[in-house]
Amino acid sequence: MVPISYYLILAAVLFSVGVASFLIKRNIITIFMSIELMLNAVNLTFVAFAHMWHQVQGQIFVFFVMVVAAAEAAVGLAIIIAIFRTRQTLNVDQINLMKL
Amino acid sequence: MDLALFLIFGGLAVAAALNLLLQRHPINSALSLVVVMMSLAVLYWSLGAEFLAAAQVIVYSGAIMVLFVFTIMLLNAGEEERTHGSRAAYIVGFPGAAAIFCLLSFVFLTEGKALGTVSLGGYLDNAANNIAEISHVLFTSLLLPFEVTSVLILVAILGAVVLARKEQ
Amino acid sequence: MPETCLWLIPILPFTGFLLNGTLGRRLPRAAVTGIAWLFTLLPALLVAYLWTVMTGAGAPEVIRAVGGPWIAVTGFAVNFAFTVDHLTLIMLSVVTGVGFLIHIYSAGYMAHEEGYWRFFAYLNLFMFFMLVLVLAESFLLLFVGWEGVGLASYLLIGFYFKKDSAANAGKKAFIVNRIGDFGFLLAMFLTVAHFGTLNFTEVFASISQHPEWQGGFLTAIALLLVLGATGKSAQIPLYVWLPDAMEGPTPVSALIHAATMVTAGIYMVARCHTLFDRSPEALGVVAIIGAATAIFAACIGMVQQDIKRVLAYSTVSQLGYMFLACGVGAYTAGIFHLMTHAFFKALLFLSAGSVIHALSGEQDMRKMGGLRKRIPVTFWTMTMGVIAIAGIPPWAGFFSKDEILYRTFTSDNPIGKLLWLVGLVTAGMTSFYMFRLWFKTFFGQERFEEHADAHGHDAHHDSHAHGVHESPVIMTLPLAVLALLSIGGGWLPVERFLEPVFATAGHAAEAGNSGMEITLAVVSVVVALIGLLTAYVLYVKNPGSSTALAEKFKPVHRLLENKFYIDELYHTVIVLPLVVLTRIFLQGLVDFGLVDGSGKLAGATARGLSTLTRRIQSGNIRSYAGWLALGAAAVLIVMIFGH
Amino acid sequence: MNSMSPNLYALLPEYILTLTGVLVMLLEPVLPASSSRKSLGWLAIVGTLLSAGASLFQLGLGSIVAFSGNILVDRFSIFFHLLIAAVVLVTLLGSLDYFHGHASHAGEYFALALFGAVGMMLMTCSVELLMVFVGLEISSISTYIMAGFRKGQATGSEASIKYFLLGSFATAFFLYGIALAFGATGSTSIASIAAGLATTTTPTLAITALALMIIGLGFKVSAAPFHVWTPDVYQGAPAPIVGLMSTAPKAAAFAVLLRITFSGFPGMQSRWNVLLWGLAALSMCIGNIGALLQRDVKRMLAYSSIAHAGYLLAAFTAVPGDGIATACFYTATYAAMNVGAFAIITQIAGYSENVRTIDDYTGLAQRRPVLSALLAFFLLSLIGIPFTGGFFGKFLVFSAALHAGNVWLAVIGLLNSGVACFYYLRLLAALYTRTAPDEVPETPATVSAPAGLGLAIAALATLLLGILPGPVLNLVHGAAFDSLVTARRVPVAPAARPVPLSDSAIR
Amino acid sequence: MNLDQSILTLITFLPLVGAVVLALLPDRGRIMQWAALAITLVTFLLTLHLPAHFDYAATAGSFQFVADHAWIPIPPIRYHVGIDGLAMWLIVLTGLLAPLGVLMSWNAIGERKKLFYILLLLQQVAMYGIFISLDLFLYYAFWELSLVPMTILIATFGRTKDRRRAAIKYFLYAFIPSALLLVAMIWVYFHTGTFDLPRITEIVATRGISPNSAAVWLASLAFLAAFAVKIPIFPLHGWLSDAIFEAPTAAVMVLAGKTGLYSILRFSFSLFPAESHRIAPLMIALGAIGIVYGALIALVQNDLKRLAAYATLGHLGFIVLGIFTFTISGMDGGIYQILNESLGGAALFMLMGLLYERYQTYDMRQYGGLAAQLPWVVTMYVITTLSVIGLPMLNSFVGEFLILTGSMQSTVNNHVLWTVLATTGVIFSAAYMLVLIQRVFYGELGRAPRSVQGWDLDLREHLALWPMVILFLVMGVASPFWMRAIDTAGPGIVSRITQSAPNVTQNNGYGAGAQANHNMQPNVPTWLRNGTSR
Repeated sequence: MVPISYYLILAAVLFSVGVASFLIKRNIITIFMSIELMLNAVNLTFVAFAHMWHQVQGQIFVFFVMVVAAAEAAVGLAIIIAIFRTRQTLNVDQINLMKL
Repeated sequence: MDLALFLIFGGLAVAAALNLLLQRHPINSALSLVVVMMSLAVLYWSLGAEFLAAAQVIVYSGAIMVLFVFTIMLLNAGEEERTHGSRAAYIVGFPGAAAIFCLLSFVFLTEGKALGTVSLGGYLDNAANNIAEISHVLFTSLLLPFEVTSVLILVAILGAVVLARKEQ
Repeated sequence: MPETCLWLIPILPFTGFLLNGTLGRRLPRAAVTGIAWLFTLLPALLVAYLWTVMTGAGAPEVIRAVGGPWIAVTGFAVNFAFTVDHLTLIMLSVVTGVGFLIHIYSAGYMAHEEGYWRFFAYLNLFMFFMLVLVLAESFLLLFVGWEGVGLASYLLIGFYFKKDSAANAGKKAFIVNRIGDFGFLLAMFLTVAHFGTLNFTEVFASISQHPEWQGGFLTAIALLLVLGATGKSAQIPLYVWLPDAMEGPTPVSALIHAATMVTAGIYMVARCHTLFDRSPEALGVVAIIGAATAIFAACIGMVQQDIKRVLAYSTVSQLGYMFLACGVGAYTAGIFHLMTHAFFKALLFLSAGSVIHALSGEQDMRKMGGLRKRIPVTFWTMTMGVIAIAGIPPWAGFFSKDEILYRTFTSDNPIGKLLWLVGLVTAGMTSFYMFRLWFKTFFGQERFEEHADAHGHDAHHDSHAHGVHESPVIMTLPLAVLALLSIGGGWLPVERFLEPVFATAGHAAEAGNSGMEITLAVVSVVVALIGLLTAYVLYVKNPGSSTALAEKFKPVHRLLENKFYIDELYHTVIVLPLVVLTRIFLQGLVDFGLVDGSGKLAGATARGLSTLTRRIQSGNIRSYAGWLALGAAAVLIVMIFGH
Repeated sequence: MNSMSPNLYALLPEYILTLTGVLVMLLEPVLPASSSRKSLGWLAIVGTLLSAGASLFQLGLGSIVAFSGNILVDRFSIFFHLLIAAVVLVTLLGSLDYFHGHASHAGEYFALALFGAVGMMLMTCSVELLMVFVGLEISSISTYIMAGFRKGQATGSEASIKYFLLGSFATAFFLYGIALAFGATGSTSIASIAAGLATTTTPTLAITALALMIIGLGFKVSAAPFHVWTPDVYQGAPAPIVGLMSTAPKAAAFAVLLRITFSGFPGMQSRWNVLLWGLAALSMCIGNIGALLQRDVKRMLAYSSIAHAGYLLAAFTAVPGDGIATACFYTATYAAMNVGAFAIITQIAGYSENVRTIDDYTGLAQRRPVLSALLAFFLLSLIGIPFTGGFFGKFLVFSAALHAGNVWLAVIGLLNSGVACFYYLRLLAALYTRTAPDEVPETPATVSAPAGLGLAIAALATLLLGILPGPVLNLVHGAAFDSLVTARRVPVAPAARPVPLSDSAIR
Repeated sequence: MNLDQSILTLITFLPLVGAVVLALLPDRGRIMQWAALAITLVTFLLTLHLPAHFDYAATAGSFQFVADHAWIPIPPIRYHVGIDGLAMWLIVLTGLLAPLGVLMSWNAIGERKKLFYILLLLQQVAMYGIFISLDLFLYYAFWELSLVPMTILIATFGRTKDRRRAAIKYFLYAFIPSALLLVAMIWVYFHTGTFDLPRITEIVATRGISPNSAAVWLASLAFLAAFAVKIPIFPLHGWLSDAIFEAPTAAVMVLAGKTGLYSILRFSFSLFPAESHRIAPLMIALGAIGIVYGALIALVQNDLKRLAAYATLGHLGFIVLGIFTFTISGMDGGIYQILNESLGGAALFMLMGLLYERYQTYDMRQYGGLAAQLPWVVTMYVITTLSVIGLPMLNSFVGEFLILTGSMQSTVNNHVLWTVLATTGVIFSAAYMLVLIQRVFYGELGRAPRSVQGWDLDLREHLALWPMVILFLVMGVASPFWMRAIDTAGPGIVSRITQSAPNVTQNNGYGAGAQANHNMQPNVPTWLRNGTSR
């Protein structure tokens, strides 16, 4: 007998923690992980609504999000490797050549 | 029962998420993220998405997170230094994040009544298989996205190759 | 045929101007002279022809020639139109007659100047505009001439443009005249606003039809016209340009700044007598200005040492008489004096020119003296002029001046008697300074240097600076003619001749109190003789006494010598504040501060905002995410709560 | 036509591009490592041309609904297909010689451009948010990769990582929006959402959903305050790719935004109008003011693109028909002039981009009169000088805004275009300044024929959109009509909300 | 096709074709100069077709040489061109100034000639376009376009280092108010459904643009502001002095004045008659102040071009004053004065350019005593000066006289004060121009002529200047030749505006006849009225 809104709020909490984590973390990889966390929060929302609407479409959406996340991870981590090669650091605070 | 389940695994997810945030070493953060995903898998299951629960464990915490850990290892990323590159992140970012949370929660709570509640287990009254249902929709009405995903993956592979390969 | 004459009279000198102006540089001097003479002589002959047409029984009082439109918009038009009546005829005669004589004289005087062709081109141009001025049938066309003579005057004063003083004088003349023109223009605008036309005939007819119009806007128009006249006729407060105008060649001073142009103001007032008669206030102003100028200029004239400047102040003073005459409604007397003045003042200037010529450019009377033997013709002609201006009968000046004083005395102006007294005193002073000039120049010791170097502004005679000599015939002949006119001019029946023009004006004094007239005449002659005697005592009998007197009344003398410091006053009170205020307030504060500054301020604001915007762009991903989060929150707030 | 034909015809351009892309990928390893990859570029160009041809062919077919209602090919989507194809074409033409002497995966570059185009095209013709999402990801990921193509340069990979991280961050918001929309209406099909909104019991949720989607798309179109990534990424990424990614993905994102707002949430226009009004005004102001002091040309144009996004967003506040048509038109003009401007920068700056700041451009007109004249022309169009597409686009957009009564937005917008003159003119004036400094960075000597062709296309398009906009106007009005009217022909899945499960569920 | 229908199009776009031709020709020798001269001359000859075939009997408000074609379907924008008496002479004038500008640039522009002449020709296109357009959109297009060549001309061919700044300043000043103009135009379109000027005028006369009078008022202000800056009217002249200071002679000749003034006459007065009437007191005041202000500041300048810039400001003030009096004299005189000002200003700038070509400076302090060396130059200067300061029998006098006459007749509050103030302009203008003449030509030989040997006018310069001088004289003496066309337009504008103004007794200036009309009295302040007492 859990209200749907509980799930949604849980998702919101996770999403916000993801956002906060993006803001706090200095390591690019961890920042990327925060994005994954946000995506997971969204997934939870999808699943909750799928349950509410008795629609399988929501679950399929989550499935696609996973695929996309995988693809993004591949590309993202490749970019991270590339940047590590040129800058020898993973600290975002030091990746600010371009500003103003 | 379902409330307990929600509270335990919801709590675990939040705690793990916070841990991700607080840990300094990327490996620890990665492992925390795995915990979050696992907990969510349980919640998926409780919402009647058995297939997703499995996929979450296999694909997400299995494949994707392994990729992360692999990269961390590859780049030999150590503990992050607490550099102070950004004041805006704290001054505007946190209020922003907090506001997002408050606003979303506000919306969910005001709409809470209309949203109804969750019953444990599958919602499909006709007892049809979750996986069967998904695959039916996936290969009929959502066939195109499924097919197009191949292009997406192709691009991702291409990108990974281009970016990660060393210049001659 | 007479109508054609009207067109031809101004156009001929203009043709001369065009010919000399465009081709003159390449023509030999003789040709230039020929052209200039021809195109001045022909109008004079045409004027003579007009005399034959307009006098005699049954002759037309007015001849009109109306040409095509000059300015024409819906509801308002000004045509090219000339008209000749008796007033115009007199003016035409003076202008063309004196003008022609001066042209002849100039050929001798300017014979060795650079820019000979230029001089005659300008002179012809002047003739053109002056003739347009007197022939004009409308205010606007009169204004054409009015401005045109100013232009010619400007060009001729600045003829020796290499000298700063000459260039300055020309500029000053033009600008001061422009102040007068400002009044003239406003008068015209008001005229158009009230009458819808600028045609003399129509304007005056409409005034005549409305006897109820008195003062009011007519006063406004009249006073503005007076402002114009004070500029052109060198009256207070705008007389300052005329003395400086003596920087021009002497024939120019004679023609433009004595005989013709400067009388344009008087002519204009006389021409508009219908208007002025309706505005006693304006007439009063005219009279007061006239009297004040007369005595004021005479005062200054008494102590000047430059021969031409004495004559210049004398001109201002005499013009004051004419103004006074107009101001008391004695237009006829004014015009009469205008005419006689043209004769004797032209004579005086030309004679002075001859003196200067003889002395190779020397103008300072302190360096003259005893010249009567050396240049006898000039001496005798000049003597005629001096007697004429001093007002000793039966020379011309006596009649006209006496007429003015008499009319002033008998006028119904409340301060008429006072004005008369002023005029009388001025007459005495006139006599004094003219004889002073006469004595200092022709009598006493020879104070000049025989081989004077070329200096002073008429100073381009160096090629023939071979001692003091009489001028050639070409110069003395005009002098002789003018001397005759100065002697006999007073006997001309001008008053009767002008009667048709001023029929409405000359009303009161007709009854003729001949006894009083004779008394007043005797008084004025006595005063003139006193002036003569004083001059004799001071400059011939006791040559040193004048200096002693000057020493005794040093402050007064210095004040007079410095022309009451009027130029300085104008400079400090008007010119300097204007320039300083313009620089500081208009250019500095308004233009640079407000106009430019507002743009700069906007630029600085934009720049400041830009810097602010750029500070968001710190280059740090986390900051960017922070901004994104904040933006997202803002969007959510707007959407959720923004109704 | 048999039953398969809609599915065949509907995605013909995408098929062609995908096949060409795959072909390029297959041929790449076959070619010797040292040889030029120009032939692959030509192949890609041919593919793009074919796909544009296919789109034109579709124009004659009327509206097609295909793939169970996931795809709607109408004039709206065809317009954007053509636009994207054109942009890709110009970009490919301009970058054929770009990699000359720099062996940097030219083959992959062409393939990625094509795949990216496929993603963008799918975005514009999808009426199912899942499909949109996948398309968006395809286009995003390919642009992330292309942004980092000059790996050797630190700025290149930095641009890439910034774009990637922030892009994924924004995608999460977009996704969240879709989730909430699904929650509010029980469907992720735009048509069904529109239908579901009429009966929804949770309007606030729907509004929130829209807000989140606008945030996500706002990032993609670099509307303020989601613009922060733009200057850095444009500065760091290779010029031809900036030309591409500042136009084509933006156009696609705008297409999606148009679909979602006007077709998906038409009933709530009064609500999102306010938001987009604000975003438009803010984007214009921040974009223009931010650009004022920029010295790096690409960075300046990045700010300019933010401002242009603002102008475009102004169209959203108009009445629907006007709004869509003018937004489409503006997208086209913006694409033409911006891609042209960046194509010229590509030519001037070359691969190494030594010519970067305004000072570097000083006196360029003396050395490169034609290129300078073209750049001046594009700049003038960006300013909005008449007889250029930029002017007419702006004119239409602000007409539309005024028509809807948004006088102040129009005033803000046009005043902004006044402010914008300053920085465009600074570049323009620098180009035409008489004397150049002594040390001038070397620029490539000649413009290759294909690049010249690409430039000519962009310039001609900019000009024609300005002086003879008639045909395009007809097309965009048709597009607006289609997207508003025929979109209703898409089957609406009944999103029947089950009986509340509160009691009966536990048994 | 009938030439009358295509002549305007031909005139407008011939320079464009010319620009393309120039772009294709090689920039060698004097090819550019000759080609540009040929093109501008041919265009000028074409413009002469207009006065030759103009129908002087046409009713007010009708247009001639009209061409009207559909252009853009939605919104309905037409290629609608045509002229009336107002525009005709402006076009001819523009045509005349172009070849003269080319002649003046013959040697002055030594490098990048191709660019220069192309821009000059494009500027021509824009100006013709402004004068012929009867469709608001088309007009606006040309209006904005006119900024571009000028800006580049200043930026490229400016004299000093500050040229870029001056160019940008010019552009921004003109562009930003034009943005508001565009808003107002679109607003008008949505309330009338058309961009077509004659139709809008009709609508204005019948039902008004919109019942919302405040909005109409704002729209009218937007129109006026854009035009006022372009003219410029005091105090919006911030760009003028810098732009003139920097710009090359040929560009300065067409920089200020006529397009803005024409636009006020054509658009502000047609679209917003009542509002124009309402703002007239302010504009008259600004015009009058501008006259004195410009003249005074000109008086204290040391730089020839800055002097001319402020002089221009003053002279433009006259025109503004004239057209806003809404009297026939003021209107006709104002329109006529646009021609005079353009000619006089152009001549002045040409003459200054001549000096610059010889001595490479515009600083008056460097000059002096040139009169003896350069007799023709000084003659031209003096004649131009006389024209500029409004000597009768020269062109400007006619215009200024009519303007001030109209101003004295107008019904605006304090019109007498403003007339008086404006009339003082004749004093100051004489002052600064004569000072100029004196400082440059009279007195001792200055520093510049001592170091550089000048030369008197050559044939080319004679060719460029004599048309001007002759026009000064002819336009001063035979003004009806020009006024005939202008007078077909001016009274129409006046009556439209005076009729639209609600609470004002109508006064078109003059009564039925030229005879004194005592009914004029209400226009005159009480203190000037016919006094009854003595």
